[in-house]
Amino acid sequence: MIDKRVQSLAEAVAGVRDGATILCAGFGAVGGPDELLDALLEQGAKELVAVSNNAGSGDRGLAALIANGRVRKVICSYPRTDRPHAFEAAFKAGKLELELVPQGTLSERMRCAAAGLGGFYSPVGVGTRLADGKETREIGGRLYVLEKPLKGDVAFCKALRADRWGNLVYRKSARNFNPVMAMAADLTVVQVKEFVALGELDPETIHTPGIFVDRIVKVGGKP
Amino acid sequence: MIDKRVQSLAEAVAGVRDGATILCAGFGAVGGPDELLDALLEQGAKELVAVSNNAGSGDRGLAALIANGRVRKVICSYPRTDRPHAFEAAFKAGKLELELVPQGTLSERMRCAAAGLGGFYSPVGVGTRLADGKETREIGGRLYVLEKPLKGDVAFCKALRADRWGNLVYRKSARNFNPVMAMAADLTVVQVKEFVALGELDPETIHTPGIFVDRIVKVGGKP
Amino acid sequence: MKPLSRRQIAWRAAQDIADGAYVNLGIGLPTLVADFIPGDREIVFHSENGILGLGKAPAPEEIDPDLINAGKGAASLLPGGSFFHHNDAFLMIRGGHVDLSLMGAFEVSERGDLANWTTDDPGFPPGVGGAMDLAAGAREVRVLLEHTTKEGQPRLRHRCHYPLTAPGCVKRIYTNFAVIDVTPEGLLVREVVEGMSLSALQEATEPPLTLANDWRLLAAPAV
Amino acid sequence: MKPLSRRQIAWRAAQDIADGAYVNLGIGLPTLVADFIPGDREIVFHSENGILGLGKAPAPEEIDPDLINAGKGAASLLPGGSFFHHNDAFLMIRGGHVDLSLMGAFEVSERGDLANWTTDDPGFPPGVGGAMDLAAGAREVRVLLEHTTKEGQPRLRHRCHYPLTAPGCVKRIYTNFAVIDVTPEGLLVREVVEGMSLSALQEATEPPLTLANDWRLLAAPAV
Repeated sequence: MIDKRVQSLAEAVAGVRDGATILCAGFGAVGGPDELLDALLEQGAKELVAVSNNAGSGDRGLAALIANGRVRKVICSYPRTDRPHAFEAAFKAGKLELELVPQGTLSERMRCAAAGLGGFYSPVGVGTRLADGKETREIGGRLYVLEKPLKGDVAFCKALRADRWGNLVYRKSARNFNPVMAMAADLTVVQVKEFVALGELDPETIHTPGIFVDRIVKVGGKP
Repeated sequence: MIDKRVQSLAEAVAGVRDGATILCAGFGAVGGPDELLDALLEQGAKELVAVSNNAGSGDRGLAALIANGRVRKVICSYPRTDRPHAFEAAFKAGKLELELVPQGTLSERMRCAAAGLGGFYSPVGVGTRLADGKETREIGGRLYVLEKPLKGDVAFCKALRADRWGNLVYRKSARNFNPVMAMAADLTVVQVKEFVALGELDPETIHTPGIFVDRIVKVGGKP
Repeated sequence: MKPLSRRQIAWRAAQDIADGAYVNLGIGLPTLVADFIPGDREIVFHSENGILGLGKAPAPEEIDPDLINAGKGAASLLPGGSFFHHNDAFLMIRGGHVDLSLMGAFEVSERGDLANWTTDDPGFPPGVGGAMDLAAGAREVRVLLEHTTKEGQPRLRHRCHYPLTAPGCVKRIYTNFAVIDVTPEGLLVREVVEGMSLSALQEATEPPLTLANDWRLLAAPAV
Repeated sequence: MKPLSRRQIAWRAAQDIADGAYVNLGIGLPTLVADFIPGDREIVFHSENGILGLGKAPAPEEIDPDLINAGKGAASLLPGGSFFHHNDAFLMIRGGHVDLSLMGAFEVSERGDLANWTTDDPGFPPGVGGAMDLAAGAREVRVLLEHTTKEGQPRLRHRCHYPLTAPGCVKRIYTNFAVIDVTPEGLLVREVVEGMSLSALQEATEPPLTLANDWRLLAAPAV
């Protein structure tokens, strides 16, 4: 019997180790697993490497982890979005390493890991500072840089609905990084608004098949 | 005004040139654009390079193109499926070149082209005859072969429904290679069973967004 | 002399967008372009966070927190629009499926090099977002910018002094003074505002300018 | 001596599949495994043509032409199942998301090299399908085969004589005589059928065999 539902946020984030690479979904304030990341703060893991499009906003979620010194390094495309004071303070204090990656490359590097590939040649970043130190190669008359897979130890995601197999459906632009991050980690933990019975999700329109998902926890919504 | 609907199969296949690389979707007898390929036979293009999971079945579609000497080369994972007599005859007569590619590599090479990448390192085929002549590289202690993008001049696909923007929805396992091939060609032509009004397809569950599609033609179904 | 307002620059750029084009609008000045699309054209706007078919900014009572654009502002979806994940969003960009990327710029070089992601302000950790993906990947890149800095220094340079976003990617430049194409022979002035001489325009521009044989006056309605 | 029937080999392999596993069954002998999953276990079967949650073969009146399995036979979908495209199907395989691939084999070497895609019959252009993807990609590969050829020659070899599908991928071997693990020290016999001595088993096997300390009788019910 497959049942990926867990009963509490604490159970959902159990076992995340110090030094783990965590993939944090979301784009700006939309589609991010704030409650899971708040629970991770409680859980206590530190020296984390956080992969996320933005480096936290306001005072909760990734921003709270950064403000509390739990994050060693951020890999992101755009650190400073709405209310980035936690990131700015940690960065200026020299307490936070930043690896800046073009947004599509960030996504593609995670997919590369998810797909079991060893790397890919991308035209993005060629001739710029972000290609410094990367292998460059001419293919078919165009220059490419070699990009390496980026895999998470844990992915934290957010979806609208899930069934006990872990099949997921998202809502509108809250989908964003969730599907690719859900595929790209050894352990994928998802907070959802609603559990539905097995078979209730249309098999034609499941956005993330349960094979990629390990734990789901219900947050908010109806009790 | 965007309207990708064309009125006839002849119009749908117009302009395909001799020597073109054509991507032919489908897996076995399911999800393949037989009517479009029959129309291509009428249209007369020759010296084609056909990319397809199988090298034709029975006496129509890709098999008919092969039987009529229109195909110079097949790139596929499994040439001989149900009733492969057209392929077998052409191959044994030395009239058809065969490039055999592992199925997932075939799909990934098309995605690579669709995604604008220059190539990728795959663990599949390493240490086998199908890696002969390919660059091999050790990454993180594992061996990979370099695979190159595979782009079509034209993709022929089949879907269940489409709107005038070319948004597509497939049915069950007839989806198969259709989405990746639809993304990977300069010109994407799709036969569908049904046209629906713009806005009728749920934006959450469109399988292939219209950005990848150039022409749609209705085949069969209600008049 | 009648330099264009920012809204007029956006208006002028909008006139060049072909009916049926798939277009990504950068944050800032390019965002205004959406307001000025001629009424007889149907344009599909793409957003890097997984949207095709962005509509106008929603009325306050129609704001949906799960529906935002790349600038993190409230967005709406047109009939025919679709949602997809980040990886597909950037596949569309990098793979050249997005016909046109309209971007802002700090500087453009005579070869079409683009600098628009960082001014290297030491106090600001930079963000790159999707800028490099768009600059390297979109089928065509055009930029909108003020012709000179606040201090009157040219933004069109022999070579960019700020870090590059991508080399050689810009094909057309819209400014408050002129419409200029980047050609293999250098910068070619297509349109210039009334009352501005070529020598005055040249004075505000670092690389040498050539006036197109069929140059016209750059005029825009009061918008 | 009581060698297992083909159905009994499949039964034996089925007993080792853990509850909740994601499993891909190869064509032929492995397909039979689905019939023998113990009733208290929920297994999700994966099909390379874009299906998770394959159910039993449908009754004739329930056959849907759009729903087939990798062997191109009529298939059904369980509640919780999902459809996706070929690229995601192979991402699941290559990325190690499929826990277990059960495959047929012509030969297996003492190092776990697998040969199962071509016998180099000069009259038959070979097909590879998804075999190399599965062999190189699945988290674990186990094979089911007759211990010897029809002529009585061993199929477990020092090295494979047929072209390889993947080197060193096989972890466990189910035959009509024995269950054998591939270990760094060589082939380790876990189970052997009643009445067969280790020397008789060795005679039917090319590489040296070691009997596990905790070896057991290989027995299967009449199925």
